[in-house]
Amino acid sequence: MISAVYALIAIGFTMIFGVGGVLNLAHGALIMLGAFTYLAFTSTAGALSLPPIVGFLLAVVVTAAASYALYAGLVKYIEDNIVITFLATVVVALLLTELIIIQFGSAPSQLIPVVSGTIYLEAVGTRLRYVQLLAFGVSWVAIGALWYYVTKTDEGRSILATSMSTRGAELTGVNLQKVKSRTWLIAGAFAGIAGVFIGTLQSTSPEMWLSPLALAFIIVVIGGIGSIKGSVIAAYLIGYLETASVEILGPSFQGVLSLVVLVAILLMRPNGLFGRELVHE
Amino acid sequence: MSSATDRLSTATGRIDQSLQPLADVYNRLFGDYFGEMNGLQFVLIFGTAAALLTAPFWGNFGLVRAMTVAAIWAIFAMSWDIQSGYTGYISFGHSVLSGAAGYTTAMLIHNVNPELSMMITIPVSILAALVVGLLVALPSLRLTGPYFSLITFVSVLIFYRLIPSFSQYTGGETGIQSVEVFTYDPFARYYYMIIPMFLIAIVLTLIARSNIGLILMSIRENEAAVNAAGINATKFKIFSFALSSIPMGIGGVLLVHFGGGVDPTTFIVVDRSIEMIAIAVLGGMSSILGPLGGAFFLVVLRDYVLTEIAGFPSPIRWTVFWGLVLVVLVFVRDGLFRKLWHGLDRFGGDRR
Amino acid sequence: MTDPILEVEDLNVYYGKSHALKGVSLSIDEGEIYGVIGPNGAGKTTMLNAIAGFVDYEGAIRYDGTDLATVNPQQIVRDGLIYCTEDRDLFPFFSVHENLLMGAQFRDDRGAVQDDLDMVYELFPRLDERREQEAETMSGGEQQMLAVGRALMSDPDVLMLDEPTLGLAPVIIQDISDALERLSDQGLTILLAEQNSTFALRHAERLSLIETGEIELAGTSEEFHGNEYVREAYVGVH
Amino acid sequence: MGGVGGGGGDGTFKIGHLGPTELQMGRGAERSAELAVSELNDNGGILDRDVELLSRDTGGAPSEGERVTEDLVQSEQVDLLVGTFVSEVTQGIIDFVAEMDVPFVITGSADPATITDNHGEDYETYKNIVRTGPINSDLQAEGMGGYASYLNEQHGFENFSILADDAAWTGSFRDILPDEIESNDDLSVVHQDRMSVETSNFNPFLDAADEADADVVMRFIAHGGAAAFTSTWAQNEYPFALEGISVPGMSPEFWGATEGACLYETTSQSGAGGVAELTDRTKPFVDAYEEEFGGGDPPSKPMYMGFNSYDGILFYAQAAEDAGTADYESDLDGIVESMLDLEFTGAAGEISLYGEDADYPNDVRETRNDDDIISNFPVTQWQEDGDGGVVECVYPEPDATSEHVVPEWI
Amino acid sequence: MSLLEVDGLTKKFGGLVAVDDFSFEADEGEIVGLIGPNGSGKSTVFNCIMGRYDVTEGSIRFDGSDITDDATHEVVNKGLSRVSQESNPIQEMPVAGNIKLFTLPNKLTSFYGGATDEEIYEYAARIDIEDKLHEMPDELPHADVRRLEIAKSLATEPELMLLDEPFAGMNQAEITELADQIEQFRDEGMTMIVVDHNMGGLMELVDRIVVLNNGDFLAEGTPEEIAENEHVQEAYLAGEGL
Ligand SMILES: Nc1ncnc2c1ncn2[C@@H]1O[C@H](COP(=O)(O)OP(=O)(O)OP(=O)(O)O)[C@@H](O)[C@H]1O
Ligand SMILES: Nc1ncnc2c1ncn2[C@@H]1O[C@H](COP(=O)(O)OP(=O)(O)OP(=O)(O)O)[C@@H](O)[C@H]1O
Ligand SMILES: [Mg+2]
Ligand SMILES: [Mg+2]
Repeated sequence: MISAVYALIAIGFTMIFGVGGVLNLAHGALIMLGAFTYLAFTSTAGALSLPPIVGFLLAVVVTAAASYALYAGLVKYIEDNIVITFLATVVVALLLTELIIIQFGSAPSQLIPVVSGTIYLEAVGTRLRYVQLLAFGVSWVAIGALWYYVTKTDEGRSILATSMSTRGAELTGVNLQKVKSRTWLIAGAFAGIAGVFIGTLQSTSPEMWLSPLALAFIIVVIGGIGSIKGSVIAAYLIGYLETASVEILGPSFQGVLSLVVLVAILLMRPNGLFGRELVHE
Repeated sequence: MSSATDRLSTATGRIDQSLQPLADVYNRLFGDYFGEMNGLQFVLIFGTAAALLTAPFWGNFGLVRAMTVAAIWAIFAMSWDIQSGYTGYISFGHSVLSGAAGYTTAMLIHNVNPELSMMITIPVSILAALVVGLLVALPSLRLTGPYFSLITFVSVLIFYRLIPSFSQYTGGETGIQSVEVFTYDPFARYYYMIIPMFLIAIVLTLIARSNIGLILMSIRENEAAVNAAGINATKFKIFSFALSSIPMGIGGVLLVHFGGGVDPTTFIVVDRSIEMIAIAVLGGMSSILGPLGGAFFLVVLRDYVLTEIAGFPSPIRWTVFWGLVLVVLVFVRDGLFRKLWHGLDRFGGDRR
Repeated sequence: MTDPILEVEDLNVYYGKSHALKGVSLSIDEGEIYGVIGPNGAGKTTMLNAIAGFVDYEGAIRYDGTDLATVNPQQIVRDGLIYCTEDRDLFPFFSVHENLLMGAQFRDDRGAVQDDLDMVYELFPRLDERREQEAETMSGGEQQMLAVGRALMSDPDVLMLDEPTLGLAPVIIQDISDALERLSDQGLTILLAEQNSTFALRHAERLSLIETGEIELAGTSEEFHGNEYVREAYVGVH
Repeated sequence: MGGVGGGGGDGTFKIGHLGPTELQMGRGAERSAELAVSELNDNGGILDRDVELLSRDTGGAPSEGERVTEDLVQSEQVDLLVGTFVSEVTQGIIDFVAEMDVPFVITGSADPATITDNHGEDYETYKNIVRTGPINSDLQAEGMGGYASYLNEQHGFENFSILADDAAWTGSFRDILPDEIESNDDLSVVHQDRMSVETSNFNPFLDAADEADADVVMRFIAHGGAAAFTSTWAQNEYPFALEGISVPGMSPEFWGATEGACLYETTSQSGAGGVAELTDRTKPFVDAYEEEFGGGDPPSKPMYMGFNSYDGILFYAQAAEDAGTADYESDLDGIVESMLDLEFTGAAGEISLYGEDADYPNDVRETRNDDDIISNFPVTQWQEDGDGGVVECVYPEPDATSEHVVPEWI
Repeated sequence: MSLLEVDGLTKKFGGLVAVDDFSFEADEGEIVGLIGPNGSGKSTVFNCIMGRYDVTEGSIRFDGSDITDDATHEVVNKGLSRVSQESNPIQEMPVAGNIKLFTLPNKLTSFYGGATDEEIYEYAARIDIEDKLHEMPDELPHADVRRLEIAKSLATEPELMLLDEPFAGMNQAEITELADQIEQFRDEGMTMIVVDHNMGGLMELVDRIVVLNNGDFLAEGTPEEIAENEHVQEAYLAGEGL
């Protein structure tokens, strides 16, 4: 279920990497920003206490805007140097963490679910909150829409094209600035959606950016950089492996098995499951 | 503007001229191995070295402690640099190497024999770093670009997650704290760290300036060309990782005897790897001495200037710290110390 | 004669200290094939790059009456000035077909796009055979065909070709020759930069010879054919 | 460098306080230490010396903890160290502190190994280090066993599940608690599991407990996931009570942070969240805290480490007065002896230390009621209060401010 | 025994057969031309020889030893080198550094080996770029970048050099000059295989031409024979050539 949200995160991350060659390590921070924006707008203790659905939309908008601002205000000037960009975005994430601590304190919070309620699934013996279903649904709709956009429309195809050759894109009349801005906006919106759901289903704290980011990184590389299909499949694969390793090896090995499997996959397919072959054999 | 710099450089040029004879002596003796320098650069290098070697005689406790820590981080950053900075295969996993050394020392003492002498634990630990380095390098180096970075990153996660799984040997997240420190005397301790650092700096600079350095850099720029030159790029990539593992191991050993123990947050977590990268990049990647300078700059800033001098409370301190780092990254992208070096080159007079 | 469709006036380009183009001027009329020849490093590519807005320059470049200095590159493309570069600049991981579609990505006339697609596939049957192959894996010559094909997909009014024959087999050069003549007859203006002087002289009505950033000679193709120096240095005596 | 250590008869008496002051727990402790110091100064200081508090943030990280500790000892030459919440930090500095002989009163971490591995092995070296609270987690586990019997008496709960962080501090609860619970024949532990500290999805664990028919889940959790744990439980209305220890759940602001999902959950915490009058000192202390800090940044109550830091400082002050010296360099034995002899009433309860030959030398003693059940281990519960929630002390009975309530959905 | 023997070479990319059971050899001291339409597999053959691609089937022998499965650097160290279709100098190093790299030994311990400045000058002089030793590659005109590629290749002291489209992007005068230099290499004892589409330049240079079409052997002979070969005319030359 939550794998869909992970896929959403990974896709946002991979799009930015694909198009600009930017390893945006602030992606996790944007997710955190989404969660905290939602918290600020909806928290019953806060000044606004807006209805959740409004808070959700606002959080998505704010995160998308922040993502754009990050691009236009910083990344644009340094994106030609991949190591600098990578470090600068980590630093942005760390800065944001401190600012959030200053503003909200470091204790974790729990978000009001966008929808409340729960059902009991007799067959599988588990309980499911409506918000989990919603997260699943919204993520899939967003992924589907994006997939259609980039593969079936010229405008969307330009995004992929730009990722392969900037000069080529210019030669075919693509407005680079617009494509990049749009990519960052989309990635930001995805991070906003993911932030609200991660914040609801897990918790909202100034440390919440790291693990989704690490996960996105892993998913993207396993799936193959730049591949939407790869990200989705890898997200589910990881989700499955995490659960399986708990069952097979016990909780203290959680995550280790999946990592080992992932390493094995990478060694067999050095460009991820659906990555572009960069070296031909 | 330009006339102002002109005037400045006439002045500095004159100073430079007067120092040139000294620098020339050096250039004649060692220039072939370490590269030549002008008078101002000579002063920078040897002045700094002298300042570092005498720090306990002019620094206070907080500063000297910060510099002690910086010396260890300088070793890490330089080691990272000879591998990642030179070959362009950016490793996110170097904390595993120092961690391997630190953990080996601690686990030998904790699980094997608490009385084990350092004569045994130290070489074994460095060897362990080398072995782990090869273990990581052999499979990872089949991958390129971000795929390589990721797999090294994953190696950190694997080690990190295995530690609690074997907590009876590793001490879990509290680690093992029963390691003997070299000394608690803050001054003597400084020399335990700074002397190995200097030796490593010299050796790595020598290597970086030799053909080996040229080949590693060529791998970064164009690996296919290296193969086409009849040079086995893979062999050299693995070699650079091994070359990096050994000083990482030394640094790890120093760190474990500095704090008197190991634990995952001090040694393994990926933040440590990222710090190494930040230090190296800030100082100036692929220059060995740049990362060294970067370590002193960042660690002293973090552990001394922002805390003891400025006295900021912690969130403010980190905000200022990261803010400064960001500014340096964006505006001095080639690294602070490379900038300084080239600046001195410009302001120095004409050579010869 | 109408007004020139593309005018270059006193164009200067600097790469750092080196002065790559030194006051080049030329004007191209609608519907003609204009050739630019010259040795390596003369500045042909630099000139085309300047027109396409890829390098900074001094001087004026006017396309269809408007000064291009104020127009951004993608608008230049939309206005019908299409550039097929020496480096090809394909989308390496797109298939042949997707590359061609990208050439037409800003066009709204779906029907005409389809016609152009058919035209390109007919011109280069090899591309037709390899519709789904990724551009990056094509051979050097195949990529060159694809680059020319993609440029044609943009429905150009003016087509700038930088060394279109580079790496192509004589048979294919023959095909391209025919195609250029045909398109030119249909009213397309072509600016052709070539090392292959034989090819340029065969097609261009007027030419300029650039050497070390300066126009050494300009004239009709007859004048060029008659010129001793050109014959010796560029056509070769066979 | 040399001449380390204050402890001379003159100058101010410096106390170094260590804690993760970014966290509510650490901030509460820091503030409580301030209160203790001003109380001391109001009453003439320690041995007639003015008292000064130097508080340092450990960031919860051993390396940072070591740095600030060295600074406090070597550079500031403090006369006393108090604090440390995270066990890693405590262990990271303990050898250094032992070497330097400066008295160190642990007030946060409850790991028994801190005592057994050090004092237990080499008392002489570590004798300058004591813990005045909380009781170590071996004893806490025993206390939890008593609480389980209490729940059985009250509500007839029989089946227990134990879910613990996969971390060192929960060791006692994993190893000792099951036997403690099952030592009552009516009770059984039907499910037990460890949760990696990176766990963020708790459904599988709760499902398993549910499947095992647990009436009570005792969870031992210290990281940020606690909020998620709580809301997963509450929103899905899992049919069992939520007990045990939740460190984030001790925050007086937890109700807001979980949007009320913490209703009915309990946690054990020394000081009982400041809601019960454990001793005569409790109320004045909590009032003073609230007056000084209640309106500002959270926490609005001292939290457990606050109680312990406050008590720890006053405890040491009393011991120094008794010994007539705070000069640890020349008379450490005297100071230690007087600490071991001291019977002290703190805000969190009665404090006295185990002696050298005990299982836990220098560690705080548990207090027991007439049935030999550990009683200085209060449990608090979030209960309804109009629209909001309120912390009530529900156990042990003599201190309770309210009855233990079962979730209404059970 | 020929210096290079390619026997039954087949290379498939997925379903696509790029080279199909192709055999040819080059004798010591020869200059062989390899021509064929675009996409006929010429570069692929070179890539197989150089160990850049794994060979699907067939064998490649050089100087008597089997190099079919050798890695690129091993092939180079046996005395083969290639000037590839695309230039890829290291942009961060000047011309001299680029050449020097190609003289370094493949040893981890050779800290200070490699060519001296004089030797580097010699390599550059053989192809006339000795005045450009201190320039950076991106400051060079195209033809000089191509020359640098050749200089690098020379610096490995090959016995056999593969040249992929050396004349591309050069004008007539430059082609003539380069052809002369290549002749010179042969006089110094080097064997060469040249791929190019510029028939003018190629025909004069080579002793023998092998023609590939769709990965298959099509014809072989002296330049004159090839120019007159009907099949070659139809598939490739289209009236060009002599
Ligand atoms: N990016 C650059 N930086 C510095 N110099 C450059 C750059 N690009 C081109 N030059 C120089 O400018 C001059 C003109 O180059 P240009 O590529 O325009 O020549 P050309 O006539 O197209 O040659 P060719 O036939 O080889 O393509 C050459 O001397 C070249 O070295
Ligand atoms: N990696 C690859 N994957 C799939 N097909 C490939 C790959 N590399 C080459 N090909 C195909 O194999 C065929 C032979 O390519 P090759 O590059 O050898 O041709 P060539 O003879 O050198 O042509 P040119 O003269 O145009 O350079 C071409 O049709 C090409 O599209
Ligand atoms: Mg050109
Ligand atoms: Mg080819």
